[in-house]
Parts: sequence; C-alpha cells; structure tokens
Amino acid sequence: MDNLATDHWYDFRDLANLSRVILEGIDKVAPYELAYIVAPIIGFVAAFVIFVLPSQLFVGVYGERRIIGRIQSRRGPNRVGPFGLLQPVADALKLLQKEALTPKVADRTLMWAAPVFFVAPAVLLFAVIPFGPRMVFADVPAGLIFFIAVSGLPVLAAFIAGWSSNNKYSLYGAMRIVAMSVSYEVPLVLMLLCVVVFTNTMSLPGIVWFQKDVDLWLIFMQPLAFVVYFIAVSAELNRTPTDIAEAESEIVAGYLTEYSGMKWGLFYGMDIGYALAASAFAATIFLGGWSMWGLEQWVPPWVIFIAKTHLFYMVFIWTRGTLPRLRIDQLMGFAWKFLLPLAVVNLFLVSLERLWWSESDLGGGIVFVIAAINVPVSAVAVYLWARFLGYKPERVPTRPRLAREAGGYVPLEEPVIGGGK
Amino acid sequence: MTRWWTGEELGEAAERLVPGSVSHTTETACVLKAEHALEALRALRDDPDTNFQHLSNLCGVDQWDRFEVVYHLQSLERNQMACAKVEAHDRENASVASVVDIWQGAWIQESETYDLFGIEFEGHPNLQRILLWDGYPGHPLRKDFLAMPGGLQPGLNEFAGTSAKPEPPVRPVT
Amino acid sequence: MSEIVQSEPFVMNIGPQHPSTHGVFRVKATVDGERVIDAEMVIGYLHRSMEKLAEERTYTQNIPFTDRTDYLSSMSNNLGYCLAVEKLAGIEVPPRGQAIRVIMAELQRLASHCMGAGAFANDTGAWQTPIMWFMREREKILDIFEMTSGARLTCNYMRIGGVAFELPEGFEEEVRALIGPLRQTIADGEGLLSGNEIFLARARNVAVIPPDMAVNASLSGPMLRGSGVAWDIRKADPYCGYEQYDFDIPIGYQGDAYDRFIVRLEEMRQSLRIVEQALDGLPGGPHSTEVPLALRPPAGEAYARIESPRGELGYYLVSDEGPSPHRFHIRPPSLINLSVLKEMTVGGSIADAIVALGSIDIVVGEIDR
Amino acid sequence: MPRVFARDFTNGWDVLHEYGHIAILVIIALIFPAGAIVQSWAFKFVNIRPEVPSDPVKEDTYECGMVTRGSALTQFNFRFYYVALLFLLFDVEIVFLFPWAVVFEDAGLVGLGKIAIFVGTFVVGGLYAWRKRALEYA
Repeated sequence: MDNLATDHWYDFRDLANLSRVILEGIDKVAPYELAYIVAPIIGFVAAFVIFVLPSQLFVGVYGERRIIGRIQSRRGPNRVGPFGLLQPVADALKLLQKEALTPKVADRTLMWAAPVFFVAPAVLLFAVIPFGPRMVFADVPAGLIFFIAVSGLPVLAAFIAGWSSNNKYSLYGAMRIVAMSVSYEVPLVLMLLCVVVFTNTMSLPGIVWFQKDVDLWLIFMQPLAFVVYFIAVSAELNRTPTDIAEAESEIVAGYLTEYSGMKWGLFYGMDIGYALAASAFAATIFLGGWSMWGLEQWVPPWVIFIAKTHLFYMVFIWTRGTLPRLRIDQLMGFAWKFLLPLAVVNLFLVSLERLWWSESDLGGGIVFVIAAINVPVSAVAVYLWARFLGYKPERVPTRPRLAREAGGYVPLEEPVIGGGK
Repeated sequence: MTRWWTGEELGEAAERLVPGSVSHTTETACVLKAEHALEALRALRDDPDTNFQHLSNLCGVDQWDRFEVVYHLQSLERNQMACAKVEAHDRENASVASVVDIWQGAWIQESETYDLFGIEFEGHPNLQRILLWDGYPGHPLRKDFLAMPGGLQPGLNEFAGTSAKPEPPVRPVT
Repeated sequence: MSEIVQSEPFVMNIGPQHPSTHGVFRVKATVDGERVIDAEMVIGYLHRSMEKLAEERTYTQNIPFTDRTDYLSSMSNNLGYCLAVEKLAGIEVPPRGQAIRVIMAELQRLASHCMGAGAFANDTGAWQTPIMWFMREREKILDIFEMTSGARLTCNYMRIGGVAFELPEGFEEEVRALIGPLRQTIADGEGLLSGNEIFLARARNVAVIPPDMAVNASLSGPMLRGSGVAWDIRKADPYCGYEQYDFDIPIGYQGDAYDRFIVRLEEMRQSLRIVEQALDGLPGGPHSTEVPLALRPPAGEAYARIESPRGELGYYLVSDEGPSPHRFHIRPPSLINLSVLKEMTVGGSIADAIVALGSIDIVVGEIDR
Repeated sequence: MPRVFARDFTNGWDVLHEYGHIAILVIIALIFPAGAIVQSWAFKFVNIRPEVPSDPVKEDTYECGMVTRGSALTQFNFRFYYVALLFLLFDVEIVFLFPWAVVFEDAGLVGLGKIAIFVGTFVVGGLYAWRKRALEYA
C-alpha cells in the first residue's frame, strides 16, 4: 500500500483516507461505539451514493436503454433532461406514484414483503467488494463465500414473489428461476472454488492483491472459470440469453406478472443492481479489481474499478440486445451436463498447477506459463466435451433450397443433420 | 399454368372412379351425390390421374332451396384444380359427410361452415362453433339471417323469390 | 419415471391478451410441468362477419373489407378480391395496371415478411432487435404505400379492372432507393439469427411438419414451402403477368420452424428481384379499365387465388346477377395454417409452442374475418 | 508469495468487528426498500398517488384476459424435485471443499488425492442421476 496513495485526507486516490479522518475526529469527541456505527453509514453513503446508485440509474437504466436503442437502430430515451439523462429519475418518480395492485387471491403479506427481501441482499453484496486498496466496506476473510451466500438470497425472494401472486405464469416463473439458479449455482461455485485454490484466499481484497502481485489477471489464468462465471451469472440474473424466468413471450412476465407500481419498480431496479454487483464481482475476481499494472498510482483506483465494472456490464447489455433466449430444458441440461463436468475437470487442473507452482522455483513468472497452458487447454476441453456430448460443428444450411418450377414435394438429396441441440 | 377442370371433366373422372356418384355437372363444378361423396372424393384424391391431394378451399353456399358445400381440390404434382360440390336439401337438418378423414385440413373449414351455416358434418371429430360462441342464435351466413336489423339496405338488393321468414333481428348483446 | 409420477394437469391460457399471440387469439394449453399435453385454439375474438356484410354491399364497396381481413397485407387482399371479381365478370386489366399490381403485391409481401420474420425472432426471445431492424424497413415500404394510395395500412388501392390511381411522382426512385437497404437488412437479420447457435437450438427440429402432412392439411405459403413442397401460385397459376418475371421458389428442408424462417427471408430477396424487374419493364398506357360502378357480373361462380404473404389467399364469389355478391367467401391462409397448431405443439414445451405459433405468422384479422 | 489479506486480522482487528458493520448494513438495506414502498403507499394521502376503488376485475389475477379459474398453487412437476436433490448433493460437497481450498498448500498432493476420492463419489452419484435421466428438465 506504500506506493499507492498518501495518507492525507485530500488524496482522493483513496477515499478511505477521508473516512478515516472523519472517524478519528468522531472518536476524539465521542465514544468508540459511535464511530463504529458511523463507519458503515459512511461506507454505505460512499458506496451507494457515489457508485452504486449513479451507476445503476445512469448506466443500468439510461445507458442500457440507450445502447440497446443503438443496437436496435432507434434512439432510446432522449426527452427528459439533457440527452434524456433524467429519464431514470422520471421513471422512479412515476413508479412511486403508481398504484400497486394486489390480487385478492394473493398472499398479501408475502407479496409485499418479497420486494424488500429482494432488494436487501443487493445492498449487502457491495459490502465485501473492494473499490480501492483500502476502500472496502467490510473486509471479511471469507468475502467470497459471503458473496455467494448473499447472492443466493434474491432467488428466494423471487420465488416468494411468484408463489404468493397465485398466478399460473408467476408460478412458472418462480419454478423456473429456482430450478435455474439452483442448477447454475453448482458450476458457478465450483469455478469460484478453482479461484480460491489458485489464489489461496477467500478474501476479495486478497484476490485483488494476488492479481496485482503477480501482474496478471485471473481471466488469463482461469479462462474457463471466467466463461463459466459469465454464463452462470447471467443465468442467475435472468439476463437475456437465459431470461426464461420472466420470458415475456412465453409466460408473460414470469414471477413479476402480478406486480405493479413501486413493488415492481424495486424488482426492476434491483435486477440491474444485481447485474451491477455481479459485474463488480467479476471485475474484482477476474479483471484485477482496482489494479491496472501500475496505472492505479496515477488514476484513482476506484475509477479503474468502476470502469472495469461498467465494461463488464456492457457485455451484459450486448448479449441482451442480440441473443435469442434458450429453452429451460436446454439451459438445465447445459448446466448439469456441460458446465459441471468442465468445472470438476478444471478444479483438478488448477489444483495440480497450484501444487506445481508451490514446488517449482520459477518464481512469479510461472503464472504466465500457467496462463499460456490454461487458455488452450480450456478451449480444447470445451471442444472435446462438446464433441463427447454429441455436438458437431454443423453445417446447417442457412439458405433454403431454390426451385424453379412449382410442382409438389422436392425430396432432399441428403438428410440435413444438426441443430436443435 | 394450372389446368382448371370444367365440371364435365371432373364428372367424368368421378364417374369413372365411383360409378353413379355424380348427380349433375355445371360449367364450373361437378355436383356429387351426397351418399357417394365421401367415396368419390377419396377416390379423386388417390387416383394418380386426378391426384387431388390438396383441399384448397371448402365453403358453404346458401342457394335458398339447398345448401351447397363447395370443395376446391387441387393437385400440386399435376398442377390442376377442380371444383366439386355436395348439396344438402334439408334446411332444418342440413347434413353432409365430413371429409376430415380424407383431408386433415378440412376440419377447421368444416367447423367454420358448421358455425356460420349450420350444416352438420357427419364424422367430424370435433364439430363445434369456432367463431361464434355456443348458444349463439342462428347461423349468420344463412340467407334468412339478416345482418341489418330491420332488413336490407334501401335500393341495393331485393332478394327475389325469398323464402325467408322475416324473423325478428337477432342481435344478442353480451 | 415421469410416466408414473405426474403432476396435476394444468390449463394455461396463452392469450387472448398475451405478448406473443399476435392479436386476440387464445391457445388453451394443458400443461404438465413444462410440457404441453394438449392444445386447443380458441378463435373468434375479432369476428366481424365480413362474409355476411359483403353480401349486402356492391362489388366495389367490398374492397375495403378485404383490407381489414389481413391488415398486414392489405394490398394482397385487395388484389385477390379484384382478381376474383374480374374472373367472374370477365374484365381484362391493362398491362400497366398489372405491373403496378405486381409491384404493390411484392412490396406488401416484403412488408408482411418483415413483420413475420421479426415477430418470429421476437418469439424466440431475440429481444426486439431483429423486429426493430425489420420494422425500420417496413416503415419505408409503408411510406411508399402512403404516397401511392394515401394510407399506410389499409390501402384500398386496387380496383376492379386495375388500380385506383396513377403512380405518384418519384415513385420509382423511392422504390429503387428502398431495395439496397432492404437487401442489407435481410442480410443483417440472417447474420444475426440464421447461424446463431441459440436460434438454431430454439427453432431447429421444433414444430416439424412433414411434407405429406403439410399437403394433406391444406397448408400453403411458407408453411408448405418450409416442408419442402415447391408450390407457389405465382409460378403454378400465374396471375397479373407473373410469368414474365424471373424468380425462384425457396423451399425448406424438413419443415421445422427454422425452415419457415429462412424461407421467408429468401422470399423477401426474390420479391426484391421481382420488384426490380417490374420497375424496369413498367409499361405505359392506362392503369385501369373502365368498370361500371354498379357492376352486375353474370350469374356464376369464380374462385381466384393469389399467393399472399401467408399462403394461398382465395376468394370464392357466387353471383346471382345482382349488384352485390350472392356469396363472398375468403379462403384465409392463416386460419388453415393454424389448424395444425395442435400437431405442432403437443409434446413440446411451452417455449416450443410459442415458437411454433410464431412460425405460422398468423394475422388474427384474417383468421376471424 | 502474494499477500493473503489486505488487512492484518491478527493485529487488533477482529473479524466480528467487520461483520458488525455488515449487521448495521442489513438494517440499512431493509429500511431502504421498505422506505420506498411506504413512501409510495403514503403518497396516496397527499393525493399524489391515485386510489381507484377496487372492483373484482381489477383484483383478479392475470390470466391473459380470461376469467381465472382455480388456484395456481397446485402440485408442480415432479422433475423439479430431482433438481433440488442434485443441488443439495453438489452444494454440500462444495461447502466441504472450501476449507480444503484454503489450506490447500499444507494438504499438498496427498490432500488433493483425498479430495479426488471425495469428489469422485459425487461424480459417480451425478453420473447415476444422468443415467437415470434426472437431468432432463421438462
């Protein structure tokens, strides 16, 4: 930490200085307990007012709509405020004013409680994410486990929402979201286990320091883990290739069918919040967090971190704008049959590499060797496992046959195989 | 170019395949006898010369004294088209044989004809009203069902020789 | 195991107010878990009894009705009806009128397939992007319709004996300016979806209709061609001088939802070819023949059909020498294509049922009439 | 070797101290959405939010425009149970793996072998489930 930032409070490369100065000031005039209680409030304000809420509103809502509008060759929101920047604010105000209906047959208590339970974990998720070298809300040693555990909670809230609505589409959405997140939890956690084996720590700041010390991001050392993380997390977050829990063309709006007004607004807003949390987590684990090969000395590390988070979030937006949606049995099969075996194989691969690392005397340079091994090995493993499962790089004709004259059935010269896997 | 069969041509073919099945022929269509219609139509589908495998259109026509069920048959391989008809003379209990066994595509058109004309199709697997709701009074495309309350548009049409009993206008409100 | 242990069958309504039924139309699906075990369609929500109403109006007055059956391809509907009346009354259309009709019908096919392909992509979950691209092009076609006929959706442009008005100034430039971007959009949509692994997984081998069943069930249009049956009325029974134009019939491989999608895209390309040829050889002369307003065709019957974007659109007219048709019947391609819905959906999952429904490309106005 | 923790936990900082912060955050996190809902609810007293009198249609559940018949809270497909069981199987396994991952270096190759046997039993279980077609949802 020595060369990163000074301890002066005005050194905004590390906002922790400022909070320390404030807390020390309080500590001088008041009992320690007050400083203890004020500390998380400062952290909350710093994390949420500076980072999460603006990101969520202006990148998650406004940016997403603008970028998807660009993909779809339309303009997106451009009326409220300059460039439509105030659109999310207008949306929030509108949602606050709307009447929230509750069906008569629904379970009122649970239906109103579900959005609260849905939002609360999203706030908690940011507690363990390091925004900078010392800018972490709660530096718990098992931050990774904490993150996994807390990120499993919203599924429960979504299930409560779907079940309590007493609606058939909601029931389907609820069942789908539970089945899917339960399935994707397994490869996701196994892949994070690989990361833990590799870095030997479960603390998120520790993982960032690891990547800074070896000067290589984990995305290169653990490409398979990164890919699996991306797929699994987009499945858990209901992002588009896998948004079957609220697939609007199939089950209307899934578990959100009966929600309206601010209740719905909380679900909608926090969907973006979770995506942001997942992006922040990915930036921490795989993209080196706030570290950027020495650049963090000049640019505030938290700016680097936010940039990386938003970069990852752009990929979410991109996939949402372009990809069709999978079917639930395909998704479940993909999790259990494709990702899980790969995760198990990757776990042992990583373990062996880690043992080799601790035995060998190559020093820090060995990570580059490992990266050079892992990238092709991962690609080959994915390819081989796909072949084993019966996937063939297919030649499905993307153009129909052409007939000159009308006259009944034209038999196929050879049967067309492939597709529909 | 599609060869459009005249009524005589189709009548000859039907007579050749199922003797005695043709009631009479007109310029454009061949009217089949109701009791042989199913047999004749099946034969017309299966015979390689006629090969009418595609039932292009099925509809009913109210001719005041009788209902006609019109079948437009076509052959995709031979690119030819013909029109067959079956008549139902009993207005109250109009009934013809269903051709769903021959052409699967007939079922929805027969349901529609049943709904709008009230012609029963014997052997139809699931004959029920599809466009209107169960219990709708009357069958709208019958000529004695008046679309406009109070009768016809002035000066446009006179249904000469109408046998229709001027019933009170049927306008259920739901 | 699932044969032994079953959950309660569960009736799930897909429609009438559902995002992917493309109108007020209802599938009453009985589901067991995610699997559809029975599907029954319920139609009639948009029934206006046009066939009855048309029996009390003159032949010319009936043309606007045909706009409102298949509201996504009103030009084609006008054309089919006018052809039927012309066949009934023995009216010849001048060559220029025929060429204009061909241009309009093909532009309408492009507009309709833009909608159909885009909506199908939407049903597979390609969230709004392809449909937006296609809608952008469709808007340009509708602009052309507006400058020609004054209306965008229900154009009412065809008349018995020709078309209503002469083409406006700058029509040809507008249409030619449309062709290049539209080709590019078709290629874009194809690039986004046709080779996409997820799209293949969703659409391939879903809702398969074998060719013999397709013929037996009276299917037509892209549904029939998707099953590998080369049948296009423009080729088989040319009307409006389609025999002069050079184009191909795209046919699919195995009759699944994917085949129908790529057939639609290829049909758009072929339509562009026809439009180009028709513009190149646009003859001079009158655009319409004089037809008495109170037309009284001789007694008789006529069945005329055209290849509408959804399939074989037939009009069956019976005349009793009166000023209005004795019987006016529309052969609705959507309705008959929809009749195989049960065969397409039962046994698949709910998501497959939506894809099957989307691949039919229904228009409820035409189904219910 | 890379450093393990950003902060030295042996030096006066207690882990529970950090979790205390999280506990305070839990309260904030619950107040935050509850406040939004209460605020939205309270708007009706200042005539910002409309409050239309309820009628049976409005209070009915959405059934694509049809009248809802029957409850949605029925037995769901049995397949779901398999997934839940499989999840339990694998998640419990992973919970046991995490402590090993932290002490990985001390356990060494022998530890890895033991873990391989442990994971192997679950792999066999998973393969059995696969064979029994429990992985096919719907």
